Amino acid sequence: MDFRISDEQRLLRDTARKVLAEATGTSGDDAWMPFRELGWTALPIDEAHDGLGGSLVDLAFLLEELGRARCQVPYLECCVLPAMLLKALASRGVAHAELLGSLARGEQRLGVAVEERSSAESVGAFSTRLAATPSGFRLIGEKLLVVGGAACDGLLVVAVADHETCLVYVPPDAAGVRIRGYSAVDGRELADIEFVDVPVSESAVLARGTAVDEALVEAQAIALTLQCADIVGAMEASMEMTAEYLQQRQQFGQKLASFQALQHGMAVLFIACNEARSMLFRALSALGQADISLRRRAASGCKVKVAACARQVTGMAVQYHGALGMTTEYAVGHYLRRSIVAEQLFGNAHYHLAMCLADHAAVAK
Amino acid sequence: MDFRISDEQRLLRDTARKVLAEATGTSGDDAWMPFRELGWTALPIDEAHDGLGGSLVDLAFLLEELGRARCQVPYLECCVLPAMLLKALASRGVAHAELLGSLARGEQRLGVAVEERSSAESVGAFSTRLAATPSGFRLIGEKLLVVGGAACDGLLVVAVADHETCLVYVPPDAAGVRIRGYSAVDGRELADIEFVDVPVSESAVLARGTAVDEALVEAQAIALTLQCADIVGAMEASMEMTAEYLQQRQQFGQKLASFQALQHGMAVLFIACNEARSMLFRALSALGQADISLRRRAASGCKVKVAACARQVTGMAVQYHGALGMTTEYAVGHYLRRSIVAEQLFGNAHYHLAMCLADHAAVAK
Amino acid sequence: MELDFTAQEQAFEEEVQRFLADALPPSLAAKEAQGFHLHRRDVAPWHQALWRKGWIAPGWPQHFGGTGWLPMERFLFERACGVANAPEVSLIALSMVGPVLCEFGSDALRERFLEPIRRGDLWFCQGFSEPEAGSDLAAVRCRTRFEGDSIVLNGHKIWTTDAHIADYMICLARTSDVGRPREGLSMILIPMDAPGVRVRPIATLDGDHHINEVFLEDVAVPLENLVGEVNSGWAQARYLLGRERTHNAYVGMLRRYLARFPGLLQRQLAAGLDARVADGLLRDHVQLSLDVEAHEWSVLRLLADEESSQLRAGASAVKIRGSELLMKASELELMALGSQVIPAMTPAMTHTTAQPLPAGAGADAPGRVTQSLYWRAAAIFGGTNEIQRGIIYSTLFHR
Amino acid sequence: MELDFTAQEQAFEEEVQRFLADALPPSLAAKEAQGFHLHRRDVAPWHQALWRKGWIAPGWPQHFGGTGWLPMERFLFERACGVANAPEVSLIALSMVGPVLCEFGSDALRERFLEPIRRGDLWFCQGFSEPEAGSDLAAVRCRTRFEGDSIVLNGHKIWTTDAHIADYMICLARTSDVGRPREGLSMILIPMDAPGVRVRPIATLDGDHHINEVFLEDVAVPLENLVGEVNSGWAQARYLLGRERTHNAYVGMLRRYLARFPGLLQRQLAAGLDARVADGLLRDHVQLSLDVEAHEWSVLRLLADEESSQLRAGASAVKIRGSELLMKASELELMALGSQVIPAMTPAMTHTTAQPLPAGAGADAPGRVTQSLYWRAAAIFGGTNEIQRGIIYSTLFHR
Repeated sequence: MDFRISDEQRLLRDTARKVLAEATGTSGDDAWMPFRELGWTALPIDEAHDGLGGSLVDLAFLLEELGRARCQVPYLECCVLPAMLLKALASRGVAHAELLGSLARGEQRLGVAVEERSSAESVGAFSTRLAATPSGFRLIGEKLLVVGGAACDGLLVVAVADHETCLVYVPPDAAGVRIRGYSAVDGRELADIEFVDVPVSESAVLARGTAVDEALVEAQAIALTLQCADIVGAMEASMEMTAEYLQQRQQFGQKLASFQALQHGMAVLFIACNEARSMLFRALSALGQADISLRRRAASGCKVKVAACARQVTGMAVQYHGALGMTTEYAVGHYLRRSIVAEQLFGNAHYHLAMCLADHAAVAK
Repeated sequence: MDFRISDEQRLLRDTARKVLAEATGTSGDDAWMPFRELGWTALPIDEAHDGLGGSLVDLAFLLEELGRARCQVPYLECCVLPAMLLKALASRGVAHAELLGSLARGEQRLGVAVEERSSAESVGAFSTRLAATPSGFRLIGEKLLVVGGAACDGLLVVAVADHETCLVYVPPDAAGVRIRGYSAVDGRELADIEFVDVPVSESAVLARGTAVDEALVEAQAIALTLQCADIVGAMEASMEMTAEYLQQRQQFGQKLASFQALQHGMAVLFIACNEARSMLFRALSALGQADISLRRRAASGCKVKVAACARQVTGMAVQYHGALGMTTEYAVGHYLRRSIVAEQLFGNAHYHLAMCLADHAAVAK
Repeated sequence: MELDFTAQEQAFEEEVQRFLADALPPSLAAKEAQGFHLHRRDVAPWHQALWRKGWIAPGWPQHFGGTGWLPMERFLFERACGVANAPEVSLIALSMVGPVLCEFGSDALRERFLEPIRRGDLWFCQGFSEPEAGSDLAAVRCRTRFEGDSIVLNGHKIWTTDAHIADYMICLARTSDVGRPREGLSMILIPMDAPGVRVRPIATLDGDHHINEVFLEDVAVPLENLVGEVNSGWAQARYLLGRERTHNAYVGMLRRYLARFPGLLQRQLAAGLDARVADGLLRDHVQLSLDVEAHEWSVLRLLADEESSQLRAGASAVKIRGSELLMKASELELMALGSQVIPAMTPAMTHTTAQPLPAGAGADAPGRVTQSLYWRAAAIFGGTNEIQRGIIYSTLFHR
Repeated sequence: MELDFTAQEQAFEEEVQRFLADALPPSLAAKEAQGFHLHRRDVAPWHQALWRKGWIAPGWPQHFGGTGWLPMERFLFERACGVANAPEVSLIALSMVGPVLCEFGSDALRERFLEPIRRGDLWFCQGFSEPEAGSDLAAVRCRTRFEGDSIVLNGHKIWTTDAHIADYMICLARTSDVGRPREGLSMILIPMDAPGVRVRPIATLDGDHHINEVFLEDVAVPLENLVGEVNSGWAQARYLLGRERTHNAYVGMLRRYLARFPGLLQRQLAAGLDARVADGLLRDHVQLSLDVEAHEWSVLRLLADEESSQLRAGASAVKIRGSELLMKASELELMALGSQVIPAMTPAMTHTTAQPLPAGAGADAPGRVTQSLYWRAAAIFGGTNEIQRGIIYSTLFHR
């Protein structure tokens, strides 16, 4: 075990911090540019598919910087998550090299359409279905909260056919695809997508059956953990910004930083940030384990802990900024909004605690 | 609604504070003396039975002082609780005037034997039983955690006969009564009591059936609430003692009280004490309601809240005393021990939260 | 000591509830329940209804149009309004300007302002805070000079709720540099359409527009707009603080949250929420309910206990707890609604058909994040929770 | 960055676990699990076993008998010991006196003390704290004067763990009044049987006897008992502090609590605990488990990250959290055991048949309250949590 950051990781982190800080305010294709040009789209993908073969830890460092910069690019959702899904399928013998390659080269951003009205994130309970037709299939159903779904180049849709889960590739401009984009509370872009008898060819059905179920669990555990890396970046930035503010702001004739109660409050925030980072490392470590249920549980546990710490840190950061913290003109509040959205995306702490509890009860029996 | 303390209540409180402070260290019959002489044994009982007809609020004021003085006299358990039980029976047409009178006059201290091994406090699930004999009954079973049980003048035992709950009067020196006394963590005296074929006459069976079940619920709700009054007294004393200590103790060349982090910590302790008192008043008010389930729920809620506040306050009071707080030579730790015992007696916060939750779920349906 | 509501108090509460059922427009209540910031024009019908009923200014002396209610009755009124989703009406005018004028104002000022405030014709904003005077009001800098019959103001006010829709500002300004800083302050009424008044909106986290910066550049107002004695502003501010002991406790709002949670949870369960998740949420809800009960009784004690020396500490305690519990209550709703609360939602999405809601967001979702973020302000405005803890310590324990 | 234990580390851990299974007497483990304070003679067999294995002094330099383990191996060793209910052995002698002598002591002192300490023949207590020098060690007053070949001490030490059973005290005493207070301190080894040493027991909340006051009245010790240079006591104390970054995190102990809770809860359920109550307890247990996981990884990061500038803050953080989590973990056991923990229980009740347990108390109950109360000390001794928060702030944020 060695927590020393490698030179490559340091370079990645420092570059990302600089580039993303400069890119603040860009959007759309412009905002994606550095992700392609600096090879970040290639990072999650192995070298055989034009990728850079980065580790999960490398990705976590990058995601932290996205959180710190409050970056709105759906890199996690439209590049890392589909890459992990395709890699998990490939490791189960279902290869889609061309898609991985196009992700790596930044030619395609793929929206992953999983969540449905009332699906409550339970695997395998999807109502979007793939019906057989004489010439292939048609896709019928509705997917919600597809991050980056209104500005992607292809959709990976989870659907059910013959009681089997399948993963379907759908071009966003296919007939019958109705995309309604909207912004999240923190400004990130999402879409609800309706599929009204969308024609799907045999070759567009990327995989079927257990492989899809397992790949989903595997990829979602990774995405959940990396989302936590984003949150950790956001909360650390929020803490640092607050320490800075306390040094500047005068009240009652002295710096706020001179008040011991606030100093001790900052110590509590450090502990929360520190534990969130520790929990992140633990999950990253667990993701290397063979047992898939261990990975899922570690990711759930990570979300529970990191979300709780983020609630505390980003909330108190606003509090310590006083009224200024309530304004959108000042960055600290944006971290709070980002952490609120992140908490509810991919399942909140209540959901994942229930998952841990269920696992625990199952293990105990 | 009027929270002003009456002149009588103020007199009661001030007298109790003075007398109990002077009585610290006395035990046994000596310790009971002021309770008899000052009419406190008569307080829970109505005038018709030689009592003083005090209100629950009067009793709460007195119990607070017991908590504050860390008084070990089982006044609540051997006087108030049996009085409430007998009054509740009386209001259901089962009068035992002579027992009430002897309680009021301080002639009898009655241990109330309810809890059993693994009974988990669920009403009506008692395994102690009353078996019919040609000449009356015999009592068979074991009762645990009878506060004051080793030094009382009579026992009120809850048992089952013919699937009915009954309340039985048993003299502690009756044949077959085996009392094993022991001390609690905070020094109060309890006993486990075994009943080995104890002969019981017809007249010793004080009541049977629903009346007993209801009276138990009613009296226990009152005892639980008054126990909270004791805890409130203990935590307030603990807080005041700590504020005092911070004024005296020097570290790093200044009074501890000059450290803002500790000042704010004391403010948090005040809030906890204040809310505990508020919750106590709420429960005292609810005990006046007609609906017995409302009373039970209010008492449970009171225990949940007051116990949580007490944990926080008595624990932090020790913390703020530093190493001194860890010693038995200094009083602050005794408040912590008292609150630990009080928490677990009559059901802890986890138990009563589950009760509230069950009630809530039942109401919601 | 009497720990029950009297029959009279209970009857009063029922009367208020009946009135609310009759007079509060359901569409307004629904809008208020969502939690978006309401505009003056939204609230107007309810203001009118209260005015007609004679209940518009409960906190004023009776001979100026107050109701003559005891503190407990005011509490019951406010709690019932909170539970029934009645919006607050013109808070600054009715709870601050009115009482200050009644206590300190000249007859002429009372004549000019009290009746229009009661009718709802005049809307006020409060100009106390400045960039360098947040928690520390004694640091107010806004300058004044006296020119003939006028006072001329120059200053920069901030966090001014409703400045963009108000007719007047009640402004705390410096009228003297002699003595301690707090001894040179005065309250002055400024028409918002006076030349030199400039309002700049401040966008807040919750996504609504309700607060502003106000720049005063050579704003001249008549001398008679100065309230009470010159340099008595601090005393007036303290007066206001002292009489508003329990409003910031938000009991009505908390009861509103508690009351609607079981239904919200039922709807979520029906829509597919995992039962194990619901178990945990319900547990937190029950715990929160107990916390709110204790909090409410702390407020009742402040209302009814007239002899306690702990009043000031108790008021700070309920302000702290009110904000903490509101944050918890609103967070619990977010947890129950889960991903439904992710989309940024605006009043336009829910009150018009122009912009549809995102497909996943049910009727419970709009306004939830907005309101949750807004409650952060409850721990900041009117003296941060940190300030309140300092007050508690110094009131109770300082020697 | 490498976030997995290496094969070597895993093999090491298994070796430790095998050794524990072989060499730790089950009766001692059972006694330790209860949590009553163990006596020197209880621990002796385990000390012997570790000594024979060569694992008695992991923290010492290898040429003085240390194991040469890396920090991560020491951690794995301590964690495995904690989980297996192995007691701590002669903590002061092995973790403080030994390392200080190795680093600062003369050859003569090392010769006299190191081997007997390793063998378990010498037991030490630590004489740092004084009534007026608790968190603030620079305020130590214990006076010394040099008389010929002797140092004569006069002072009053307090909170001295095991003074009543120790052979020696390592005493922080004032050897100079020149300069800053911390610059006039020295470490001195005092035989506890020296004339003028008087030990008074301090009864603690947990009901055990483990701490004492020690009065030193004209206690003469040979000059050579002074460790290292005169007036270098502060540096030595700092040295000890700096190398013990993670012991106070109590990871092994926390894992012990987590490991036994499910079984304890099962037994309670079997004995009639309400299932709804158990639900809530299990929920808290799972939450606590996650907190402990995060805490453990914070400790791992301190061990393995050699370049971080946050080491000092991180060490304070894990000390704070270690104590907080221990208090939570032990409280959760109390909650699960309910009224079973009410009776005052002594080791005599459980280790002998002389005094039976109260009828309601099952095998899980003895020692639970004692240990729970004892953990309060973890938030106090070695620098209170308040002190640690100050250290975190000044290390990370102070400018």
